[in-house]
Amino acid sequence: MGLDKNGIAQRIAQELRGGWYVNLGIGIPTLVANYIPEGIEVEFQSENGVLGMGPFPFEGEEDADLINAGKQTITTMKGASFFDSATSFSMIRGQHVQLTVLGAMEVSENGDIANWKIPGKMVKGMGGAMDLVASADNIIVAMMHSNRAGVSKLLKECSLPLTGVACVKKVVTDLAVLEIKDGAFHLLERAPGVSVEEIQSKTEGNLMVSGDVPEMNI
Amino acid sequence: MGLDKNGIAQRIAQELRGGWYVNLGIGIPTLVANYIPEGIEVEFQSENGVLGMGPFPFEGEEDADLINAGKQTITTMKGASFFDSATSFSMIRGQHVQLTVLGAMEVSENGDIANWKIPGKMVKGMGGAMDLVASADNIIVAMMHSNRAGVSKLLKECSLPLTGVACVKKVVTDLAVLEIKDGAFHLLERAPGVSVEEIQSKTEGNLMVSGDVPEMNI
Amino acid sequence: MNKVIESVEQAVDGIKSNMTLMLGGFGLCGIPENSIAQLVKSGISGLTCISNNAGVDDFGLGLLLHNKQIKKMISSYVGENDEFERQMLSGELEVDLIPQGSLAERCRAGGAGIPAFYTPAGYGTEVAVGKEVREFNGKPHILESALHADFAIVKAWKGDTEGNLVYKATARNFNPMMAMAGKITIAEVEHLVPAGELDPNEIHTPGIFVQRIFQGQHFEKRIEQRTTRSR
Amino acid sequence: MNKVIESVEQAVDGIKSNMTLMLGGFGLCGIPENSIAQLVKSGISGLTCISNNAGVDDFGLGLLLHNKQIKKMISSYVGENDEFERQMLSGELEVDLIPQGSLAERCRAGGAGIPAFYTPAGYGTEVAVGKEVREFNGKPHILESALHADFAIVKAWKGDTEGNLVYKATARNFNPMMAMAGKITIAEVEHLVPAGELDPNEIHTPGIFVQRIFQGQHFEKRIEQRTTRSR
Repeated sequence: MGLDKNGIAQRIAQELRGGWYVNLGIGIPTLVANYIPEGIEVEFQSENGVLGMGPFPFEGEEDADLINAGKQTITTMKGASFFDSATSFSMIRGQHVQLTVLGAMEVSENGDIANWKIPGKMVKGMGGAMDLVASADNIIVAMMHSNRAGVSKLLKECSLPLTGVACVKKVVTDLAVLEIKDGAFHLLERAPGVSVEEIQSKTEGNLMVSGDVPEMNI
Repeated sequence: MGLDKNGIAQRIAQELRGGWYVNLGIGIPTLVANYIPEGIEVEFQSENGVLGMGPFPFEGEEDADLINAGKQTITTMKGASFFDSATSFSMIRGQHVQLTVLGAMEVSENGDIANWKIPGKMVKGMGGAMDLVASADNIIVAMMHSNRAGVSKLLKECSLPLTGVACVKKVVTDLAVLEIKDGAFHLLERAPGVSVEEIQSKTEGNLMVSGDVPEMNI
Repeated sequence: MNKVIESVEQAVDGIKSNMTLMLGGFGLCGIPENSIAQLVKSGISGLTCISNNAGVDDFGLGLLLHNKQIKKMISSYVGENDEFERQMLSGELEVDLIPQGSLAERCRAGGAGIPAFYTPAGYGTEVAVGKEVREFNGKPHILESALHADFAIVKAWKGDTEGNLVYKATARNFNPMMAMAGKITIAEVEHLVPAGELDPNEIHTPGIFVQRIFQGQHFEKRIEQRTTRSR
Repeated sequence: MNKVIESVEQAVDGIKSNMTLMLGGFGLCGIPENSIAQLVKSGISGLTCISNNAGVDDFGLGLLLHNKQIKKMISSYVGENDEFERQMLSGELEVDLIPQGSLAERCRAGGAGIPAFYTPAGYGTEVAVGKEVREFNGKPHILESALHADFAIVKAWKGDTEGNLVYKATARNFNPMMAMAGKITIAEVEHLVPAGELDPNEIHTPGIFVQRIFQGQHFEKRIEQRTTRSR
């Protein structure tokens, strides 16, 4: 069972706090914007040079000069600003962005992340991911617990080329919410109907379970 | 005899070439702007954040928000731009400014310059001078050949704390135009009515004189 | 100082085979379309291109790739281009992938006379191989060096005869830093206006960084991912 | 995100003795007059102030100096202030003089997460004492580190409720870099406007760098050197 992609995004949205500037990666992270809790005001940064991203434009109102980091046409909210790429990464590297959410192919129990390259296959490039993971204080990885072949993506050590070292603090998967600290995945919450045993069996890395693990409130 | 300050400025202005961006220091260098040769278009940069400086404003039109690096009220020319201090010194450090003219207390035969500090007396600070001299390819020093006590300011070695090392290429004084290379002052021109002997006697550093030294055309 | 040139032919004059170019843009947004088209016509080759992306198969830098005019790409993300993939996997094309923030900062550093700086990005990854590592405040950083180009080619929304530039929305991206880092910087603009028409307060790239400016023609401004919502 | 605070008292709330402050401005141009006046009233002391200049005897940071609230100044030029001279020569005031370009870049670096960079400025001078020297392209450079502040206080011409700032003319100077480098950044503005009123394309300091913004009162905007020409 477990959550679908929208469920993962919805759970991550619960982590948002009012007043935060947030950078959402491509894929599941993008969906987080659809589930901002009521009463919470956050602002979205896109590393190609915009703060205060709004929803997609109405058909016919697309502007080729206004896109997000996924190259999608977007709009802006009141109070938005545009800036160059150096300033954009000054925001990121300088820790002015309070939360970064991104996808991953693998995460290790010490917080390493691999999400940009599969040797022998196409290498698309890291884009801004290495800057984001090396800089952010608060990184949440959004991903499925296992890959399509059923192999755990929460590992003792990443097998793929790394994007960053010891940087991921939290992982939200279709099965669980996990905190990474002291070299282990600490199980914080289970997806509705998912057992600790199932999570344990699908986590290759060191999993710490203490006491009763609550279900996500979702 | 020799030139007065305006004469020095006038001679330096002959060094200007069309299309150059120029940074003028405080004192004699500022006067250079009054003698731009006809048909030559240059643009003045001030390190506090303006390109395309114009003359002083008409009385009553001063703007407290528009000053030069000497804190004087100024105006701008058509095509001017404003920018922050980091960008301003990007222009300077990145060698986008073609000519820097500044004053000095001492210059040595290898191109060292001292112009910011007299130990035991007031230290006002180097302002942008260290960035300017360390970065510019083309630095002209404008100064009197001797100080008020009659002591040469063109020395074997500077005695005052340095502003920059081996950076001055040309010096224009009340007596002469000199090029600095290969560890010596090469006499290029004499001020009208000033003899090579007088220049020699007032130059402590190594002075090279080759052939007939022409008078300045001023 | 009038920097205006009359044609795109004059704009790319002096760009020769085996030179290093910087080209502004993020995806297809804010790319110098006119100049790229002219480079394709010119037939020069062996180019090293510094650009965040490599265009798509039939637009932007993809056109130069298709023509095999590019020897090496220095980029952060090149995932939108099949021909790129083919040339890279076959070894025809050299590729240097750089974290996007480091790429932006290295261009700025090149223009700003900063030869090198430390950044945390890429520490512990293959990007750090062969680079100096140093700890600051208990956190490891790697030393990255400035990037320079023989020519930088940027695209702006408005520009004046003095080379002052104003960009529009996210079409700004890498253009301002690259404009700083070219030995010669070429700007193609949608609207070329007389000096004095742009507010000095609102200029993004001061003219000192620009050597040539021209009025671009027929900007296609292609959209890569047309995403919309219903009314 | 509304960053508006109602008073200058709230603006400087939390600034305590012995903290490090950055204060924007060049000479008396673009200085945060309201906040400085409030700091004088507050009576806190032992401040380390990072500011290009130190005001004049009876205005700007000179007021804090006069009150002996400043322990240390980090500046590039301090030549307009007699009280400064007296305190420095008597040893009451610590002074760290930094080349102006390095000061600007070190503030930017602090805000941009760049812990250190190389610059040619100051090589071979007393500024280089104790600093690493390294050659790049045959030219010696020194390593300079990032500057940070507990509070950065900047002054802008216009600002919106989200903290977006626009500066006027040369009153921009150090304000944008310092806004980036404060743990908490306070902006006082001449014109506070609703979000959406500033063109997103023309914003100099994006609101992400600003934590508090307020409408300043009674800006004196004193002119240091009133130079004019006759009609």
